[in-house]
Amino acid sequence: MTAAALARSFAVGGAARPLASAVLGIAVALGTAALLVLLSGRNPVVAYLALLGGAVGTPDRVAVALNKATPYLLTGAGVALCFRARIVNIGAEGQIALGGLAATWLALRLPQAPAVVLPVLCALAGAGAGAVWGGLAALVRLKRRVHEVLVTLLLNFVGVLIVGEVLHGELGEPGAGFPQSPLLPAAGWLPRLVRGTDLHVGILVAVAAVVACHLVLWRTPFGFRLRVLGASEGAARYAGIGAARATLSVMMLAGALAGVAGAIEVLGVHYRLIEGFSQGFGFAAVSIALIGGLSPLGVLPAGLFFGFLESGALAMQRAVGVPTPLVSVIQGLTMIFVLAAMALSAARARV
Amino acid sequence: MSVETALVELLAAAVRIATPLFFAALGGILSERAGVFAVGLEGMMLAGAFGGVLAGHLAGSAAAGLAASVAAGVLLALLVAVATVRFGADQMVTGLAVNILAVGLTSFLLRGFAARGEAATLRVPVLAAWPVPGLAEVPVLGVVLFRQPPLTYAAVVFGVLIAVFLARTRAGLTLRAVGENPAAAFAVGVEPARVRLAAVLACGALAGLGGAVLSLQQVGTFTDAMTNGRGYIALAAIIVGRWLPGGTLLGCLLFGAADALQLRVQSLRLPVSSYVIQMTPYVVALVVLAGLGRSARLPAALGTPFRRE
Amino acid sequence: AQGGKVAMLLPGSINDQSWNAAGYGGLQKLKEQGMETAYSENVQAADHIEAMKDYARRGFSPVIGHSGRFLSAAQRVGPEFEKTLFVVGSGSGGQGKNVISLDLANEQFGYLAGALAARMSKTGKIGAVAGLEGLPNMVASMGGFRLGAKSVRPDVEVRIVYLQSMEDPAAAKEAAFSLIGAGADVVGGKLNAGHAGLVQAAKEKGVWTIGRSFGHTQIAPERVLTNINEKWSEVYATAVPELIAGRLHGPYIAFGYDTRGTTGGELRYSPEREFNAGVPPAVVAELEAIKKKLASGALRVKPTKDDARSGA
Amino acid sequence: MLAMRGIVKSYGAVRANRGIDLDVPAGAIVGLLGENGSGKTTLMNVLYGLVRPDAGSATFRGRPLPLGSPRAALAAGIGMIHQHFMLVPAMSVTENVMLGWRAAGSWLRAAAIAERIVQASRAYGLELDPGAVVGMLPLGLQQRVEILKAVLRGADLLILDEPTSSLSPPEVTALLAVLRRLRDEGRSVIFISHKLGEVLEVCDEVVVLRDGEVAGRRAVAGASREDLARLMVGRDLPPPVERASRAPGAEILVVADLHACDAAGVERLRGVSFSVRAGEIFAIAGVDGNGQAELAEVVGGVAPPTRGSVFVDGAEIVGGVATRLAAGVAHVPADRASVGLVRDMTIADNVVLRDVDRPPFCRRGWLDRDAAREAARRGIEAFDIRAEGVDVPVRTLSGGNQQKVILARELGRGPRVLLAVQPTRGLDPGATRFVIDRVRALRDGGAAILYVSTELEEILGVADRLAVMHAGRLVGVMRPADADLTRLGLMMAGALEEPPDAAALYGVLA
Ligand SMILES: Nc1ncnc2c1ncn2[C@@H]1O[C@H](COP(=O)(O)OP(=O)(O)OP(=O)(O)O)[C@@H](O)[C@H]1O
Ligand SMILES: Nc1ncnc2c1ncn2[C@@H]1O[C@H](COP(=O)(O)OP(=O)(O)OP(=O)(O)O)[C@@H](O)[C@H]1O
Ligand SMILES: [Mg+2]
Ligand SMILES: [Mg+2]
Repeated sequence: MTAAALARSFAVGGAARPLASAVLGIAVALGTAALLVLLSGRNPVVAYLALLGGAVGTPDRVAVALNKATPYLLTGAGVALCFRARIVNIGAEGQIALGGLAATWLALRLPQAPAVVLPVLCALAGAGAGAVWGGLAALVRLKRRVHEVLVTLLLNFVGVLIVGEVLHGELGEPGAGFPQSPLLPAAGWLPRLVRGTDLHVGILVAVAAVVACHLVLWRTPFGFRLRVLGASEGAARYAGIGAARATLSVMMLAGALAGVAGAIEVLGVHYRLIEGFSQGFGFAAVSIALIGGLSPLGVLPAGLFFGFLESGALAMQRAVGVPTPLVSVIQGLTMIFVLAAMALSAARARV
Repeated sequence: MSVETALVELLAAAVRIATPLFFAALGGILSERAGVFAVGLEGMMLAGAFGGVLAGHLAGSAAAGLAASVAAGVLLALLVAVATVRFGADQMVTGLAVNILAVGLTSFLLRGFAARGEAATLRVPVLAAWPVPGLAEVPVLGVVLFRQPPLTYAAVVFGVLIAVFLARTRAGLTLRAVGENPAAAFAVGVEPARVRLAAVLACGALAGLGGAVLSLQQVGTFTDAMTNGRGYIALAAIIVGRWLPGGTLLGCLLFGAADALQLRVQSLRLPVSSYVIQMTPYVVALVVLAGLGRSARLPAALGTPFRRE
Repeated sequence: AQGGKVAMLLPGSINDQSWNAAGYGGLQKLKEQGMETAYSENVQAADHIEAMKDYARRGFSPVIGHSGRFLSAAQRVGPEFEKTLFVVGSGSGGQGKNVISLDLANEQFGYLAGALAARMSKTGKIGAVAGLEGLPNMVASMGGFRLGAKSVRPDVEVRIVYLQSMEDPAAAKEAAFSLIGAGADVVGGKLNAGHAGLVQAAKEKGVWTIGRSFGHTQIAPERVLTNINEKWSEVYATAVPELIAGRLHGPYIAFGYDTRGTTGGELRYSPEREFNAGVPPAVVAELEAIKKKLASGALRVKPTKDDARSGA
Repeated sequence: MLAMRGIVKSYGAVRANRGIDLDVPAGAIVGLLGENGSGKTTLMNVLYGLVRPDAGSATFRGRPLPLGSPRAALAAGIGMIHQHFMLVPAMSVTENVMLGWRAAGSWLRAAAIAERIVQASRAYGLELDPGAVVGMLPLGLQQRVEILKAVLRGADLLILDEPTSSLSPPEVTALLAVLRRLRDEGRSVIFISHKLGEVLEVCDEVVVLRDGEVAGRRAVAGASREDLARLMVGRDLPPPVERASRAPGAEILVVADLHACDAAGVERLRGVSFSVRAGEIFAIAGVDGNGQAELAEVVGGVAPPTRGSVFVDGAEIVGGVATRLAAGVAHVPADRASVGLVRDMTIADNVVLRDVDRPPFCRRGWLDRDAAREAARRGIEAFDIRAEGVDVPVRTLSGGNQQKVILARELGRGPRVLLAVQPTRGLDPGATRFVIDRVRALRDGGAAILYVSTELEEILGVADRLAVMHAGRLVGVMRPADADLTRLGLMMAGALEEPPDAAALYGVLA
């Protein structure tokens, strides 16, 4: 069933067009940025070769990109489900923060726990904390009718400050040069997937979550309800769909996914909680969900693309020495041009 | 220090913090009421802040700085408008992308223009306060309202103009209709794309001025990413104010007051860390809004591209 | 001149006239010494490890993380690249042989600044704006500031406000206004790009301030008493060759008035002068005396978290 | 006055217009007829500029009319009343009228325009509160806004695309009078309607479309309903199925003292009690907006009552839509566009909209899409829905075909109770006949049917017992045989009230 659907989603007829336009968009973006690279006194060809090499040049680089993509996939899939139900959830940043916090707290509490169990427990703790934070936003939305954009945005700030506070206090490593927790017990670290690289099992979790979200959205009554809710409030009421329950569920689900992402960042990348570790993931999740067409399977290419682009661009910056701001320029331009090209081709396809 | 002076101080601070937010929010109101998410406010503000300092520095005049702030905001808005209105790219992602782009581009250009890739600093004199003769001497209100630098007065003027424009003119009605139901507007002879283009450009101009408040009026220099999330706060203020200039002004002031309060509460030596106290503005905003419990309705076509058959 | 390749990771933008600019200045110094250099700005937490590894793999050594926040990553990466030296500017420790923290004796400069501020205050109230409460170097700087102020004038009121971001000049200005509004007539602090806002506030309100670079003096020549000029260029220029040569050993090396090679930092108004002309000679002399005590080890400043607390 | 030539418009594989010529003389009312999906709306949208044709041209008053721009059409003097209302729900009536209208002034003269709306609405018998928010108005009133908006602006050629679908008989009469007045002033009108009576009454000639082509054109004088119907369908309509008379059975649906408020807190139901028996069609007549739609919503569980109860088969049902569905209550809602359908979802999705939790559409927690498609295919077959397949979004269907999707879903459920609000709105005569036959068959199978319509003729034809609703209450209950049009008209206008006794309400009319 899934294989069939997957195949269909990527079938030549379905994916060739958006793929072609995405490539076109990327080309235009890189072309534009090349002028700036040139201005900065570097050779754009050399720079872009370095970008490519930095993205996929060695197994190690691929591992870096996949690790980067992991939180994007998890949060993107959750946000996509929310947006499907027309709930504009921009709260992934705070949910990641608290997910990482909960995972850290548990790992430091259970230093004796065995290696297989501890990461799982910590990820569950992360999921729980993220779900609570997402659910809190949903409750304020539902009970007090404050718009979810506002609630999730404000809760992001609060979530990040909570991390600051616990690192200042209880969970902070005494004497550390930066607000951070002590190193977590090694039993809590995520196992590596490929020896010799940093690739951890997080990417498997992320891909599994994406596929699960796909099934939930397209193959379950719950997903159907989300889609109806997003498409027409009046019809949802008429179909007997409880907006409150669906909103709460999907926000908690997305929160849980973000929480897991936070736990994975802590357990797989940093091995400790660090102030600011969640920065920027919330908006990245929104971008990836939307570029992925609000379809979890669409999040897969979008999230991976972001992971590879980012790791490639940073590697390029380091290798060729183009000014760091150009990394942001390339990212921003790529997003805009890819979107525009894809939207244009979609419009053409419709006519 | 007396309670009264403390209060005056607090209100004056609230006005200062609110001013850049309000400019950006006004722009956001125009854009969103025409149906285009104003997620790019942050980037447009930053562009405005940068353009203002750069031109102010090169031309040596505040007027040139302000004009360049507007131009820079409009330029970025043009990118948003073309991508979203002409091509139908997703508005939210375009906005986020523009914000990323603005950070990189301003930083890159600053070095390019000022120092060939090295660390650079541009400095311009800040816009001085213009006390309103007579009114400035009124106790309390005089300090809070009538001893302001020019852009603060301008913000108020723009607020009134935009409120009137939206409520009382046919063009304003058209703009609102495009944000609610572009098909219906199209059916009475309106070109939704043109309206949206104009609204987004106006948004860029106002957000650019918001950036100018930061760089030209408050700090007198440009530093990388100096808007620091104010564009997002402005977006929040718009929702608080339900897409009305008056309400949005209150939203900005609420946030300004909470932030000003936070700074002052830190001086009280409470038994909590600054991290907790820094939550004040956000928690206050949440609690106040939850207390009011009034729902906000987005313009119905916000975020939806209009394509004719 | 010597060979070698050195890379630096910076947490913010080299344009900040402050922390990152100072670190970048160090890199420039090493370049002048003939080393090949590379750097990345605005390195986010998620990229710390990756960036360090990348430079290490490409043969850079030392790889400098210019902020305590890079210590964690350096400790992670260090064991994997034993031949590479990882230097953490303003870190608080090391690991093995190849992860070393260089730091400034922030408490000493903070102490001097506090003493200066207390002496220059007419109202008996002084203030400071900073970020990242609780961080060791913040505790050192701000705690030192408070202790220094109290040491010369026990009744002085010292208010400290912490901001969420050290890079936000407008917010810093507002924070300074809040201190000035509460009566402070000298405002110091420790911010990055935000510091310019602090100086701007002092300029507008006509109170004294203490900057972090000569750039701040230029903003308000009349109002800047002096700058806590962190001489990271000297620190790196002195320490890095020594480290490479194996003459200097970690894990933690702090530079202050009591160390050889460089004092790590200094109070300096401009290249020509130490203090604003408005600082009375008596105060200058008093500060000089403190400096001597610091240099001789007769005075050891040991601020606690509570000394650096927010509020009065 | 108007000459359209060779208009072609395709949507993908669907050829909505395949080379249509249309002429409209000055001072004439031309009826445009055709089955659902035959291309009427498309043709008019092309004329008005909303839709760009693939080929074809038009001249208006001797000058070429650029197609593809409403602005150009408006400037040339063409106005249009849209089948799918072009209104801004969040705005007031006045704002909707002022939108895009130069006469409203650059500085809006809202008070003056409101005054004009009041006057015009009186003059045309289409009373409206200019300050009301359009989205809060019932469809019938929204239709008045749509009409007023176009009429106030004045046009040399006025296009009306099913303008009467939600109007009551007096409103229709008033509207037709307006059209005649326009004609007498030398203006032209294109009038689209499935109600052949209206067409015969007001049109000078009719043009019939079939499958995107002109199937015929004839003068109305001397034509009969049957003639027109034959022209449209291409064959004679079968005679309606007559029922074998039968005594009403047990009480199935009982409604007791129902009260309800709308979103704005205005009380729309003010104590409604009645019952519907097995094998009975209980019809409710009334001007739209008197609480009929709300009644169906409350009984259907979509909106909560503020007081009162609903019983099915003797058991009170409390709770939302789910409980009604479980009790076998089907519901064809008043608003197909924003309630009855999810326009952006596929036909298959819409057919299972209210049953995704149940087999065969849901098995062991998973959706069975093939089962949904199968059900949709059956619906398309049974209701003759013109669509490219079951996977196209409902939004691409013509208005009448959208309505059929709802009917396929709700009637296909085999309900015990059917709440049908304007079920034949927008359906062509053939489809209307079919639907009524299906409803009757349901009734004959023992279901209880609550049938709401603004159209008296239909009500009299279908009802076993009928009631008039006014201002949230039933103001009269009678057998169709006893109904007298004047009396009904007075009741609908609220000028006459014959408080029904319990026997009438509970279905034992002598
Ligand atoms: N990834 C997707 N993107 C968009 N729509 C999807 C997607 N997956 C499923 N759908 C919806 O489901 C319909 C097709 O699903 P699919 O053909 O996979 O169902 P199915 O035939 O029941 O599957 P299976 O063959 O596995 O039983 C589409 O028309 C669409 O409405
Ligand atoms: N936007 C669209 N996309 C795809 N197909 C469309 C679209 N609009 C109309 N169609 C198709 O064009 C055909 C003609 O539709 P049109 O709305 O003109 O019919 P109509 O005669 O007005 O029908 P009705 O009496 O039901 O209103 C239909 O088959 C319809 O499905
Ligand atoms: Mg039609
Ligand atoms: Mg199948």
